[in-house]
Order: sequence, then C-alpha cells, then structure tokens
Amino acid sequence: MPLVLNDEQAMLRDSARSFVSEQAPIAYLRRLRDSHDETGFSRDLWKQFAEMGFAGILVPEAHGGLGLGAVEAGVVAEEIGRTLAPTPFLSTAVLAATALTRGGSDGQKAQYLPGIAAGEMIATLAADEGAKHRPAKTALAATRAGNGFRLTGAKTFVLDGHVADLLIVAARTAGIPGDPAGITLFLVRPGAKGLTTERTVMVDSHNAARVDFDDVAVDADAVLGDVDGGYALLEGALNVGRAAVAAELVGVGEEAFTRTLGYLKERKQFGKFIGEFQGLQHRSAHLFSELEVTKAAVLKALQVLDENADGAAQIVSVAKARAGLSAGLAVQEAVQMHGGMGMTDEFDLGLFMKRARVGQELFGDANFHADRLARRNSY
Amino acid sequence: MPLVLNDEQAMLRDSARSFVSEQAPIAYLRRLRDSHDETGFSRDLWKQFAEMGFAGILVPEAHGGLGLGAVEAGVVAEEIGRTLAPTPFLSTAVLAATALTRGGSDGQKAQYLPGIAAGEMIATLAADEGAKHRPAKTALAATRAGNGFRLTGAKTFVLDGHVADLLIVAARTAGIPGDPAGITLFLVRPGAKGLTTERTVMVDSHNAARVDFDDVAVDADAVLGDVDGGYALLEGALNVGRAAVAAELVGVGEEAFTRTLGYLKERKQFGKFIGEFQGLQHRSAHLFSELEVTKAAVLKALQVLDENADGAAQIVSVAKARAGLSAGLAVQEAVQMHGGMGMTDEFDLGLFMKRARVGQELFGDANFHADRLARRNSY
Amino acid sequence: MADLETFRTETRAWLEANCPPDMRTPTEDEDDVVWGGRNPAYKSEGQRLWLERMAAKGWTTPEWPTEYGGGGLSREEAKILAGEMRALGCRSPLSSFGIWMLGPALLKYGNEEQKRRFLPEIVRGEIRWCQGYSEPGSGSDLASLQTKAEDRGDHYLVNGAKIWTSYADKADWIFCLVRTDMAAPKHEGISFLLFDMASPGVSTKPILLISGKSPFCQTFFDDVKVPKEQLVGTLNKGWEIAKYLLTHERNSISSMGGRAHRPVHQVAADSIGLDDRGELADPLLRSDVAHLEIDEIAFELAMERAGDLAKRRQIHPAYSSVLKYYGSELNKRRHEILMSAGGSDSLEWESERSDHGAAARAWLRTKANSIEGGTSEVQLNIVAKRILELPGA
Amino acid sequence: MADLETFRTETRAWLEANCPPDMRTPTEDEDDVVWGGRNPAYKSEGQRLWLERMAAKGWTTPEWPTEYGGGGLSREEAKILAGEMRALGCRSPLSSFGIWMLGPALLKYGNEEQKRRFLPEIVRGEIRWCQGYSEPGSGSDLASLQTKAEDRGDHYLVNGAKIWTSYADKADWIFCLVRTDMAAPKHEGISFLLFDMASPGVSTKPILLISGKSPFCQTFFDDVKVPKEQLVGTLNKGWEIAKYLLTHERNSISSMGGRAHRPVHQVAADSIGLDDRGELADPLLRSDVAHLEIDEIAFELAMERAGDLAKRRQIHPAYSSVLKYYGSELNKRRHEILMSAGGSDSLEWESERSDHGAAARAWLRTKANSIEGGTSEVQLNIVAKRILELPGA
Repeated sequence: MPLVLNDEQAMLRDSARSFVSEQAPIAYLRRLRDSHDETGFSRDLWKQFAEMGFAGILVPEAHGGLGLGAVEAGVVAEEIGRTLAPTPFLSTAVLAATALTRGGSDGQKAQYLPGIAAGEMIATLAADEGAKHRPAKTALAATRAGNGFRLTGAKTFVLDGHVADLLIVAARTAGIPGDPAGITLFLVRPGAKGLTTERTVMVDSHNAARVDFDDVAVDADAVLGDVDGGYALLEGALNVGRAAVAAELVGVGEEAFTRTLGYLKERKQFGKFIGEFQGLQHRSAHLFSELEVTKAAVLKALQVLDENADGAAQIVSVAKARAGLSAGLAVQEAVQMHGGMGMTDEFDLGLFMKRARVGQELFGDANFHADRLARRNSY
Repeated sequence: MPLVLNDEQAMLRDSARSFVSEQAPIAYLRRLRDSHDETGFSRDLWKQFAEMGFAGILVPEAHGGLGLGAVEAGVVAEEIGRTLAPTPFLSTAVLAATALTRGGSDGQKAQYLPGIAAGEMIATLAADEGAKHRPAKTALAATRAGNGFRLTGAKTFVLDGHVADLLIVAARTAGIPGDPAGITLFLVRPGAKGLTTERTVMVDSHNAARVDFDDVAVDADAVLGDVDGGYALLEGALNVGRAAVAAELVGVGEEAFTRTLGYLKERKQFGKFIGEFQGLQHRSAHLFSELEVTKAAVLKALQVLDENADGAAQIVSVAKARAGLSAGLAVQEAVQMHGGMGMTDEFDLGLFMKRARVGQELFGDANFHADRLARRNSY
Repeated sequence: MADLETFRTETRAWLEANCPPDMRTPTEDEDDVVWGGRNPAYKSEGQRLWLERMAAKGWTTPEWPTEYGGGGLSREEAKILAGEMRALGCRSPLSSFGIWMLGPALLKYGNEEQKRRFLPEIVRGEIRWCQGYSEPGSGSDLASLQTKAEDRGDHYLVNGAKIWTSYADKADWIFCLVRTDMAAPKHEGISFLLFDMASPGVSTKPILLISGKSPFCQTFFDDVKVPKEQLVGTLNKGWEIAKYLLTHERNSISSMGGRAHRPVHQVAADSIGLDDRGELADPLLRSDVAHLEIDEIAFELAMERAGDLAKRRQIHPAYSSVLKYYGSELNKRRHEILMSAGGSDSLEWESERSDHGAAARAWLRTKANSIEGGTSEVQLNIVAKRILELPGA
Repeated sequence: MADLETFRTETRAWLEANCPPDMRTPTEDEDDVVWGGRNPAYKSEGQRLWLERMAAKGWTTPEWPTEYGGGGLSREEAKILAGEMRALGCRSPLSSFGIWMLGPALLKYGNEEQKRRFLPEIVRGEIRWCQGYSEPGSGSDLASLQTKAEDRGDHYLVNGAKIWTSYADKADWIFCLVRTDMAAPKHEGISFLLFDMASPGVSTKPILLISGKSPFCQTFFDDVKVPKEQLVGTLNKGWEIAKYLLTHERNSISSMGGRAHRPVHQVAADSIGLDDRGELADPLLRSDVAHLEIDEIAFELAMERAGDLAKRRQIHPAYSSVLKYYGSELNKRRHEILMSAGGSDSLEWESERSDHGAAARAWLRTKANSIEGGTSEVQLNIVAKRILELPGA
C-alpha cells in the first residue's frame, strides 16, 4: 500500500483539522487548565466530536460507528496533536473501542460500543501499575470468588480514569508479574464498591488518574476476552493506542516546528532574521529530516495495524519510539530558538513541550520500544 | 592536587613534544607502513626514546628507570598521539613495566626492568581473547603440571606481540570465565615450545598480534604475583594502560582538531573562509568543549592513579570512555570539514581516524567503561 | 603570615560569638535567603541580627573599601573569612544584586558622590536592587535595546520596558541600561542609569514560566523622571559598563552542570528498581544514565581544572563560555533522563506525592539554562570567535 | 492496453530467447559489471553477447529515440521491459556514465550533429565516458572551477586539473566543465566540453583513499586541444547543463541508508554472543544497535514514502536532499556501530580472516558518503533554503 493518505483519508484529515482548530484551539486547553475544570474536557465538545464520527471511528458500523481503521484514527489523533486538544479520544475512541471491538462478546459490544460511538460513554484502559509502562508485569490480583472475581491492587496513569463510565482493567489471574500468560481483562464500573479514583493533575493538563482496587467484586461476565489469555488483547489495544499517540506526537512536533520556522523568518537579531544564521538553519533542516522520517514510520505502523494487526508490534515500536524522540527534539528546539519567550507560560510552546513529554512516556517510551524491538529480534 | 601539570611535568611535555615531532613525525608512521616494516617500529628510535628516559618512565630508579608516575607517562603518551608514532611505549613502558614493578618478585624485577628501561627489551601484556576487551572472562587455561603450569588457549590484540621478548599472559588457574578470582599472570618467553605468534596488521599500522598457546610449559617462577589472585594486578596494569591510551587519544583528537581549525581559516568556498560559516563554527566550538572536558578527566585519572591506584577504576573509566568518544568526534569532524581531501590516503587525517578507532577499542571501549562504572555504582 | 593567622583566630572567635545558632544551619528554601531592602522580610530574629552584625563589620562585602562601608579586607583575609564561615556552617548574611552586580560597577565607573551615596546602603542591605538589561525585543542582541531616556534639562525622561528583571516586584531601585542617543550606532548611544522603583511611572508584572512561578518580571517605564546625577559613567558610554557586568555575570555562573545532589542512578533505581543481576531494570535507560554520569564527573573536573588554570592565569578570558555552554546542555540532558527515570510519577504537577510536580518543574526550568546568561548559541559564537579565532563577523 | 500486453508477451519471449543464462544470475563483484568502451573487458562471452543483443534493439537505452540508436519505447513500455528483466533476473547489459549522465544532457542541450555522433556509440557501449566536474580547489563550491579553455581560433586549449573523476583511467572520452571567460562572474563563464582522453596532454592518476583503492582519479590537462564542434550548448552557459546534471545525479542517489544486507544485530551477536537471557552480551552496545535499527527501518520507509509521493507529484523537488543527508549520516553511524560490534577483529586490515580488512575498509569508505554527491552541509543548506524557505544568502 502506498505510504500516502488516500483521498478519503485526506478528506478526513482536512475536516478533522478544521473542526479541531475551530472548536478546540489551544485556547481551549488553556481555559480548561486555568479554570481547573473538573472533567478535564468538555462533554459537549466531545458530543460534537462524536457527531463528526470521530468518537466511533474504530467502532463497527453495526454498533453505530464508522468502522474505519487505525490510519483514520491516526489522522484524527495527529490533528488533535496540533492544537493539544484534551479529549477522551485516546482512552475511549481508541483504546476502549479497540479492546471491546476485538475482545467483546456480542452482548458486551452491544452494551458499550454504541454509547462510545455516540460520545455518551467515556471508557478507558487501565494498564500501568508503576512509574513505567510494563504491561507484562501486571500484578493487580484478580482472584476467583464464587461466580466472579475480586480485584485488589492499583493502577496508575489511567487516561480519563476519574470520569470514565467504564474501566477496562488488566489483572493477573495466574502466573507471576512478568508472565504474559495469566493476564485477564475486566470491565469495571466506577461505582463498584472498593474502587477509589484519584485524579492526578498532569504536567500537560490532560487527564490521568490513579485507581485503587480494594477487594472489588466483579461478575464472571465482566471478563473481556479469555481468562488468563488477555495479554494478546491488551497488547493489541495498546498497539493501536501507541500508534495513535505516535500520530498525535507527529502533530505536536510538526506544529511546534511550524511555529518555530515562522519565528525564524520574522525575528531579527544583530540586524538579521535569525533564520539567516546557518547554525539555526542546519538544526532546522536536521529536525525537518527527523520529522519526515518519523512520519513515514508512523503512517506505516497505522497501515500495518489495519492489514495485519498481529504482525504490527515491531513497526509500532519503531513509530512510537521515533515519534517520541522527534517530537521531543522539536519542542526543545522550539523553546531554545524562541529564547526567553519560549519559556513563558503566556506563550504556547511550553504546552507543546509538556504534551510531548507525556506522549513520550505514554504506553512505553523510546527505550521501552527499542528494548522490545531487540527482544523480538532475539538480541 | 591542582588539575594542571607542574613545572617538571610541563618541561617533560615540552621535551617529549620536540623529540617526537623531530624524530617520529607522521612521515615516520607512513614510512613504516609503506615499507611493510616487519618490526612495526624502529628499534634504534626506541633506544633513543629510552635515552630520553621515556622507556623507563615508570620503572623504579633502582632498576634503571626514572621512577615517575602515571601523569608523566600520560604526558609522553599524549605527545605520541600527536604524531601517531608507533612505538612499544604502551606495551613495554606502560603495561609491562607497571605489571612487573607492582607484581614482580625482586628477582623478576631485576631480570626484566633494566632491559625495559634501557629500551632493549620489548615486553607486553596479553589480556584479550575475543573481539572485545573482557579481562574477567579470561579463559586461557593454565593447568598445574609438575612444578609448573601448562598453558593452552589464544590471545588476541596483543600489542607488539610479534616482536616482544616477554609476554605477560593472563590465564585461568581456577574458577570459570567471568570470575575475577582464579586468574594468574605468567611471564612467557616467545621462544617457548607450543607458542605461535601471528602478527595482525591493523588499520592504524600499529602493532598487534594473535598468540596461540598449545600446551606451553612454564616453570613455577614464571608466575607474576599470586596464583589465582592475578586479577587485581592485571586490572591495575590495565588501568594505567587505559589512562595512557586516553592521554594518547587526547593528543590524537587535539592534533586532528588543530589541523581542522587551520583548514577552516585558510580554505575558501563561496567567497568566504569556511570557518566563517556558523554551522561549522558551532560544531568546532562544541568539539572544543568536548575535548576540554575530556582533558580534565584524563589528567585527573592519571593523578589519581599516582595517589591511590586502587581507587582509580572509576575515574579511569570516565577518562577512557570520554577520550575515545571525543577523539572519535574530532577525527570525524576533521574528515568531514576537510571534504574530499580528508578522504585521501595522501592526506594525514585518515591516519588519525584509524588510530583513534584502535584507541577507542583498546582496553575497553566507551560502552565497556560506562557499563563498568554502572556496576561499580551498583546499578 | 603571622598576621593572617591572627586574623583567622580572631575571625573564628567573632563568628562563634556573633553568628546566631539558626544561621549555622543549611538554607532549605527561599525564605531562608535574606535579601534586605526597605521592607525586609526576616523569617527569624537570627536573620536580622546576623545581617546587622555582619554589615556593621562591613563583612557583607569583605573586600570593599571601608570608606564605603566595606570590610576593607585583603584577598587573603577574605578567603580566610569565607573559609571560617564555611567551617562553622554560617549562612550568607545577605543576597543582593547590589553586592554582586551594581557595587563592582559603581566602584569602577561611579563618581565619588555616587559611591558614597549608594555603596553603604548596599553593604547594610537597606536598598534592594534589580537589574534592567533585557528587553522584550532585544534577546541575545542586548545592544539593540530601545528603552529611551530623553534629556529634559534637569532630568532624563525614561520610557520603555524591560524583561527578565529578577525580583523587580520586590526591588527598591533599579540599575538600568537606556538609550540616550537614538541616532548613534547601537553600541554608542547607551547609558547606565540608577533610579527608584517607587518613581511615578514604574510598574512591574511577574512572569509566569512554563515551570510555574518565577522571580522574573516585566518592568514598564512610563515617563519616569530620573535626576541627572543618577547617570553612572559617561553619557552614551554605558555599553562599556554593560559588557563589564556581563563578563562578571558569566564568570560567576554557578556549577549547574555538576553532579546533582542525588545521583541520577539512585533516582532511577528508586523509581524502576534493579533486576536480578543488580542492574537497573531498564537496560536502555541504564545506558543513558551511565553515559550521563561519565559526563557529569568529567564536567565537574573541567570546572575544577578551569579554576586551577585561572589561579595560574593560564586561562583564556572567554573560557567561561565553554563551561556555561557545556554545563547548561548537560543539565538539560540530566533532567530529560530524570524524567524518563521518574516515568509517569514525574509527570504529576500538583500532587503532594510529587511534591507539587517538583521533578517536572525542575525539568522545565532547566530549559532556560541554555537561554539565560547568554544562549548556548551565543556561547558557541564566543568560543568560535574569541578562543578558536575563527574568522568572520 | 492491449498493445502493452502484446509488448509484454513479446518482450518476455525475446528476453527468454536472447538473455544468456549466465546473465540471469545476480552480480557478485566488480568484474560482473560491464562498462564497455574501446577496449571492453568482458569476463564472459555471455556479457559480450548480451550487450550486443540489447544494444541492437536499443534497449541499453530503452527510452532514447530510435534515430540515435535508442529503443524508442514509451515510459510504460520501458517499465514493462524493466519489470520483465527483473522477473527473469536479467543483469543490466551496460553500466555507463554516458547513459546515466551525458546522454540526457546531450538530448537536452546537444545539437543534431552531436547527438548523431555521440549517442549511438553510448547506446552500443563503444565509448566509455567519464565526468570532469570537481577540481582540487573547488569542493562544494563547484562553480569556482579553474580549468580553463582558451579560444585558439579553430580549437580550445584546455589547461587545468580535475579530481574525483571516477574511472578516468579507464575512460575513452570525458565530458567536462571548463572556464571560457575568466572575467565573468563565476557562474557565467563556464562551458561544457567533450573530448577524447587519448588527446595529447591528458593524464590521470588514481586516488588512494583512506579505505584503500578507489575508482577515483585526478585528471590533468596540459595544453589539450579540443575541436570547437565539441562544445555542447552555448559558450559560457555550461553552468545550466551542470545544474541539470547535478539534480539528475542527486535524484538517482541510491538507498545507502537503508538496512544493511545483514542486520547489525546479527553481526553483533556473532561477534559478541548472547547472554543467558538471550540478550546481546554487551548491554550498552545492545542499546546502540536497537536505536540504530529503529532508525534504519524508519529510513527505509521514508524512502518508500518519498517514492510514493513522487509518483503522485506531491513531493518538493529538493526532497532528495533530505534523504541524501539522512541516509549518509545513518550509514556512517551504522558502520561506527558495526566497528564496535566487531571489536578488535574488525580492526584487522590485511588478514584473510578479516577478508582483507573488509569491515574497516567499509567503515572508512562510509565517511565519504556525507561528502560525495554534495556534502551533508550542502544538503542541509538546500533543505533550509529551498524546502523550509529560511531567509538569507
């Protein structure tokens, strides 16, 4: 498949771009942040996202979605990255929609997917337990009790966890932390007894939460997919999430770079446009090259996810690692080339730097993915 | 101790610099290389080195040497680096002299050290066995036989191994490869039965050899230091060697940089001196900074070796790692900034690049030393 | 030498007798730093007493002449005083841009009347000064400053704006670069003025950084009248004073690139743990940390070496640019790695658990290291041109 | 479409009938490449036959017009021919700077007589050409070339020297940039000449590289007489032809940054081994390798994407500079890591064991990647100015 967007995808990009830039420009993030908004995004705006089809982009048409693929989800994520719009897109429309669509029973799908596609249900995946992303190390214990299970443990970095109507929780039903086998996914409602959620306000003013499970009881039909065999489903959803974050980071990095290029062409120092200085020219050209190489890898990862989801792990790792590194370089160069102005909160670049950092960490940083690639290639 | 040379050391540097630049300029290396000289250096010239005191710089005065320290050895090594002079300085005057002085019995010292100091005996240390420097993994087997030992195995990257009059061989007398304990050093003469030496012509036209041991018999008094306890002595000698190579790499890197700076000031392109281009200016200033930071670490390592040899491992690793990396950067920038000319054999820069590469590898590359530092700091 | 030993003994005795016990403990937060000024904010009686006693001896400025309130000590005596204070754990009695910046400039460029008027107040910490150099439009090209001071007979009329004025909202007076000749080449129309921040027409606005609150302000001048006797040095020759102060500043830039208080590998090990071999349980991060720590150790030694060379006058006057460049870039890299080590924990921004986002705020704050005090690009230009003597503008 | 299918069927049949069996195997070394020329060095009868048969059909230059000996194929037909040759594993019958470089320039800028005289020889591989562009003093500033051609009535008298002329010692003729107006601005006094390397006054000297032998030569012209009808295009307008050829060259730069034939991690594992966890037994090198392989995979995709964009005419004309820059720097980094992986084994230079220093020679050779075909600095300038549209000279 050619490494370019097809006409439909290009149209989707254009409509996502104009929608996001009009409805959720950077001022939207600032407003939510400065008003200490408790939800962390606008439910009304998310409804509008849903009306555009974005909430259900990965939800099958039979359940009210668009039934599109990872490439289309990535197109939307990239545009979200350009304005840093906080939305439940990643948690709900990507992670939860993928896990439910792939792993859900007919009943589970019918119960949850239409609400997701309609923008009415916020759902999320709770995978991490420590400071670093290590899904195979899942330790949160799910022990059989009667017909169901009881969950005890803690999750961190749960996107939109404090407002989610549904948590998809990775838990250990067998084996020990580190074993891929023995992991099971559970659908848990936030009102469950013993479940406490603490919103963690993050550097990027996007939503995350810590969720504690103190002997939380769930029924047998809360299991998503197979008992003990949830790792593949978890990794499958995470891979789509990783590629979507990579696409978002492309948007973040490109926007930071575009603003920097503009500044280089208008700011004068020592009687010259600073873009005339060869030192900055070479660094800009290098950064452009890094971003271009990353874009190719990210698009390929999204395409492979749609063609052969099981074979996508390696290219997803390449895309996620590179997207984090090149967006990280873009925001650092942006702040440095803007000088003192780039350091002020009033200016937007800091917001890009903060989001890039969170995106780097989310679902595995460059070192995690390089390590994963090495393991997959037996070295 | 201040991180500067004292007056005596500065005088030594000046005399070494003028001696080396007059007696062993780069043309000397070329001549040896192009004539496929079998010895790989000039024995006469090495005698002159000895007359200057350089061969015995680390040999105690009682055995005919100058009885100086690592700082002084480093001063000479750095000057050798500036002209890439092939000499047995590292093998004989640094490694062998250190091992014999520290570990030798009175008889061993009296037997070998005067010859080393006089420039009459070439001696070397045979440590490596594989492509990478891993002294703790020494596997060459020394098994007790009668009153002595029999050695079987192979050594690689033995400096001056094909012309050495004495080999100091690290062998395993107990334990398994990877154990620091169980290593013993042996003094072996090249004529020993079962010993074969193959010169390996290296990219930098400096001497190295592979040495095979096929049931080579040595007496009990061939043991240098303690049986099974040779690792500390081996590491002690290697640390002095590492710091000396680091100093040599400072010389290599600085000379490559100096030549490049000269070229930047005389070469014109597009009507300007190429040194006017900010891209090259910034890279030059960055390289200068790297070299300066390295120089401080190398001098400190040499000083610490003289103050507290046992506590020097960490700073030696810092010095060796940085010296390899910054000399590597210096030669790469040198070739790149000289353009096509830098790629020709006729020009000298390629010789600097080649020697820097060998120096990076010798006695552990930057990754080896970073790993070593991490282990020493328990992470 | 005997005199110096006597001085040491007497100094030690005086410090022991006069330094309040709570001034012998390490400073822990910003409140522990005494800035003085018209409305001094003493956290404790010990702070007030300690400043008063040290100021009375002129030891807030040990080497300044006694006629201006200074301690009149020789270089050797001042070293002994510093050594004894360190030995006893005495805090600095006073932090002051007056001491660090303005004082040395006044001693060099001020007239006698200015020295008598301003220096004793600085010694006693009675007036808190701020520095008006950078402007919103000037950036690295400081000499392009546009704040103008028009000659109105008996006074100058100042209009314009400054930025990055540290603690301008708390300062009593400002020392300020202004343009007094609009027509001259940019370096030749600049003058150095002193004026009261309480003057009508002066206003300030704190700057919020991406890392959060900061001491920096924007400062605005709207028809501020400045008496002519508050011009320091020659009219239109202020750039010379500015250059003097900039060099002074760069030379005193602290050791930001040196090793962190807690080794990075310990932070990483606490966050990530060690594996069954005792190695950091993230092998690729371990590689980053080890290479970083090598450079940290080496950079500390480079600073030490620079100090030793400077003592022997064997150092290039622009060498501080090498250290400024390397140290600030190293510090940025360190905090990138610390953020990786901290993972999602270090991304929290407000929680108690994260000490109100201490890791993230520190990381973001480091991004200014390569901008403030001359950008990395400016340092590289200086190294290239002044030390390496590369050609060109 | 039906016609194209017929063409495909007929082409396949012809290739099957005419391509000698030994010309259907992959090329293994330099001897397998056929360069033609006055004194062709055929390794086998198959090579000779294959060239003769392909040349007879004009298929050494499928799209050139038949009147000059070319195949006269349309773009679509040429693609079909290439596809069928690939399917059958047919080797290229002829490698030739005449085909790649001079021919396109002659077709665009040559006069009718020149086309009739030179193109058919190129098609048949009878004359081997070399390219005289760079000079010892010109470097990246190609237009500063100094080789001069003086008008002597019926001929030009050429004096000067060229460098980096690939295979000049084996070539029959040269296409050469010369200065024909010493007084004009540098871009406006250059002309494009063709002449016989057997002319009196031409000499060549092979260039030994730091990596060893190379196809490059220095070429010297000492009073070489060149008939005036061998000037291509307009006098003093040769820079236009040069620019045309340089763009042509950059666009055809191969995929040097793509993945190596053997993955780096395999080379490393063979040399260093795996530990008890199955990880490369040098954890820090493992980190370097993994990051490298990520970039290798991504760069391959970047090339693929560029090709896909180019097909859709959605690519900036200077985009090849991005790939040239990135690919050559990546290749240098790859070989640095390969040298680390190989350790002391890869430092050997002459032994059989090391295949005569293959690793070290390959490593050294990569250092030219960022110089030849336009330095990395030139590529970055092009990206900055033409793609990013940054201001300045």
